[in-house]
Amino acid sequence: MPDDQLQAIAERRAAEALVVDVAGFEGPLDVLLTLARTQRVDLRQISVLALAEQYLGFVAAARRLRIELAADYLVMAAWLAYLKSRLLLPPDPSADEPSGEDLAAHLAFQLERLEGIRRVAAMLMARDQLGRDVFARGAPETLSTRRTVTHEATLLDVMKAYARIKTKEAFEPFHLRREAVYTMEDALERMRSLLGTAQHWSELAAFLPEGWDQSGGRRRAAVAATFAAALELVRDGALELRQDRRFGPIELKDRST
Amino acid sequence: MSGTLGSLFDTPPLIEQQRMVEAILFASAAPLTLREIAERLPKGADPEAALAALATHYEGRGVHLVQVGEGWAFRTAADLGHLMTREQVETRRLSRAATETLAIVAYHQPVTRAEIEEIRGVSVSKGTLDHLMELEWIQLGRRRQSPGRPVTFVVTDTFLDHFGLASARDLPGLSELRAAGLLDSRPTPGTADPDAAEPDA
Amino acid sequence: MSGTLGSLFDTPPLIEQQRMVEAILFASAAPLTLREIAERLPKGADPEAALAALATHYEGRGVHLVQVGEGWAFRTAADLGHLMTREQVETRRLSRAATETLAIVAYHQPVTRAEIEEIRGVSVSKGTLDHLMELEWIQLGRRRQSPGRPVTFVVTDTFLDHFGLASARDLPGLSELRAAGLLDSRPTPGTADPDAAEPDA
Repeated sequence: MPDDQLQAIAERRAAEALVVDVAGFEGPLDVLLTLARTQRVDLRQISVLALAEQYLGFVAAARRLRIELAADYLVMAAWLAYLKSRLLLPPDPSADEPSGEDLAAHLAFQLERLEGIRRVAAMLMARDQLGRDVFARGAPETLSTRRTVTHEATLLDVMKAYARIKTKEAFEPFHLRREAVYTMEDALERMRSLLGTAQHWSELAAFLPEGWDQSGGRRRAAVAATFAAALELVRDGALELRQDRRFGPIELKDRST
Repeated sequence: MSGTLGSLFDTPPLIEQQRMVEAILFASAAPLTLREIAERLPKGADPEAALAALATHYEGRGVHLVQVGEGWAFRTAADLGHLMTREQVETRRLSRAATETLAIVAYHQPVTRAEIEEIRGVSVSKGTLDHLMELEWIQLGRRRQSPGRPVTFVVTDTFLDHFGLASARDLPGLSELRAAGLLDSRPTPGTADPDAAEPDA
Repeated sequence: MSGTLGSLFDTPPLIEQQRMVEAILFASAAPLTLREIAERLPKGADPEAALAALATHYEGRGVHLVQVGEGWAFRTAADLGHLMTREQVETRRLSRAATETLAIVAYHQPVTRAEIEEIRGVSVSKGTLDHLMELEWIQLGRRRQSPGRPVTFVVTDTFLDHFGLASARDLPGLSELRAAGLLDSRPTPGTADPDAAEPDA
């Protein structure tokens, strides 16, 4: 086969490969760079017009093959179509826009820059690498650290500590001293359980809990709570209360009997 | 005995300092900075002179004294790598995206993510940057003093160590890239690039 | 690249074999026997001669080639072992429990452990007392002539010396503490944490 025919076949195959391999590309710039290489010229001398046409052809072919193209491929296609029109139409001097040549030059710069990075990336990867070509000491001797800890305290620390202990009570959080309080809830519970025993009139004082029936604050608290509980039970209809005279003993009786 | 004890005596002669630096560096797998070396030498020692003498002594040997960023380390000679098949660490080949991203960070540093994307023409997946950070080849640099104060990425001393580079200035092909103007930041015509900044700092 | 490639060529000269053994032993994580070294060298190499030459080369250096059991390895010179140790002195604040215990001993000495606990309102661990004894700030005093004959604690001369006191009686009294504003102050936040330690002072 003649050379030109062979080349035509090769080019067609390359174009097909481009479309089929679309997923293998790292974005539209990568496709453009690959296409630009087929022009076999310095990237600075590249025909951006021809490149734009090739890319638009690539996108059209990909869509014909129903290959899902990412949006950025289509954005690039739209931009290149615009660039193509700017390059073909005479510049509009009134428009405050970059010229088609400026845009084309920038695209060429981007392609050249990407190719440059790829070239140096390959050079970098070809270097002797640690752990592959070059090796560090296999048996490093660990640097041992001998740590001496000294403790420090000042006289002020000691004095403050002592002051702290001696004044601890003053700073204790305020607690209600609950031990001298007999609550109505406690009394109510106690009275309910004792209701059955009050078949006859009995003195309220007899129902005070053990340990609360002596004199003083504890007794006062217990009497108040028990009386309040008794009133509660009267309201419920469970109990009757009576007091013969002012300050006389309060008596109670189970109402169910 | 301690390192500080040495200060009670005269500073040892250079040949002795050389022995000390040799032992200190031999014992460590990771590079040690001049400062780290100096801290362990007796007072008055001249680690720089000792390092220079040591580097000469190891020239042409099976083990070399190499500079890695701020640090110094002994490394086997590259031409003998084939003998160390048993020590070779199996490393997963870096993906194309990761290789290019690494190169962009190395040659354009400090560089923002937006700039990496602009150069590659494709968005950078977070996984790629994470992977390079896990390898400790790149790290966060200073924030760019531009709107949004984007973070920048720079290469690390571990990167230099891995690729046998004394400094980022020794990157292969760096001068060619610079001469071709490919490290310049050129905003797209008609746009004001907010991240445009000095390509090299 | 592979080790077998070497066998295709002539056996390298002894100086090259020496380089190879140097690199192999440097990179190896464990000492290598003569046989293991030979396996990695090109065919026809003389590892024994290379080892001997290498041992001579490293004589008097900061690193020596030594025989470890059946194997060979590089080791830093024994006389430089002190360079491999880093001395670090850390000063930490005395814990709150220890400071309070020390204060009680100072103000109430001789004092038993039970008395310390009663004054502090919390139990005193043996560790705290041991620690203060290690610091040589407190020591055992006479046994108390009471049931069980409990030991007492007193402060030491080291304590007085350290705190610049002529005697424990020189410690300011409660009224003086109050005058100094110490009794009015709540515990400062910094001292509230019993184990609060300043890493470096």
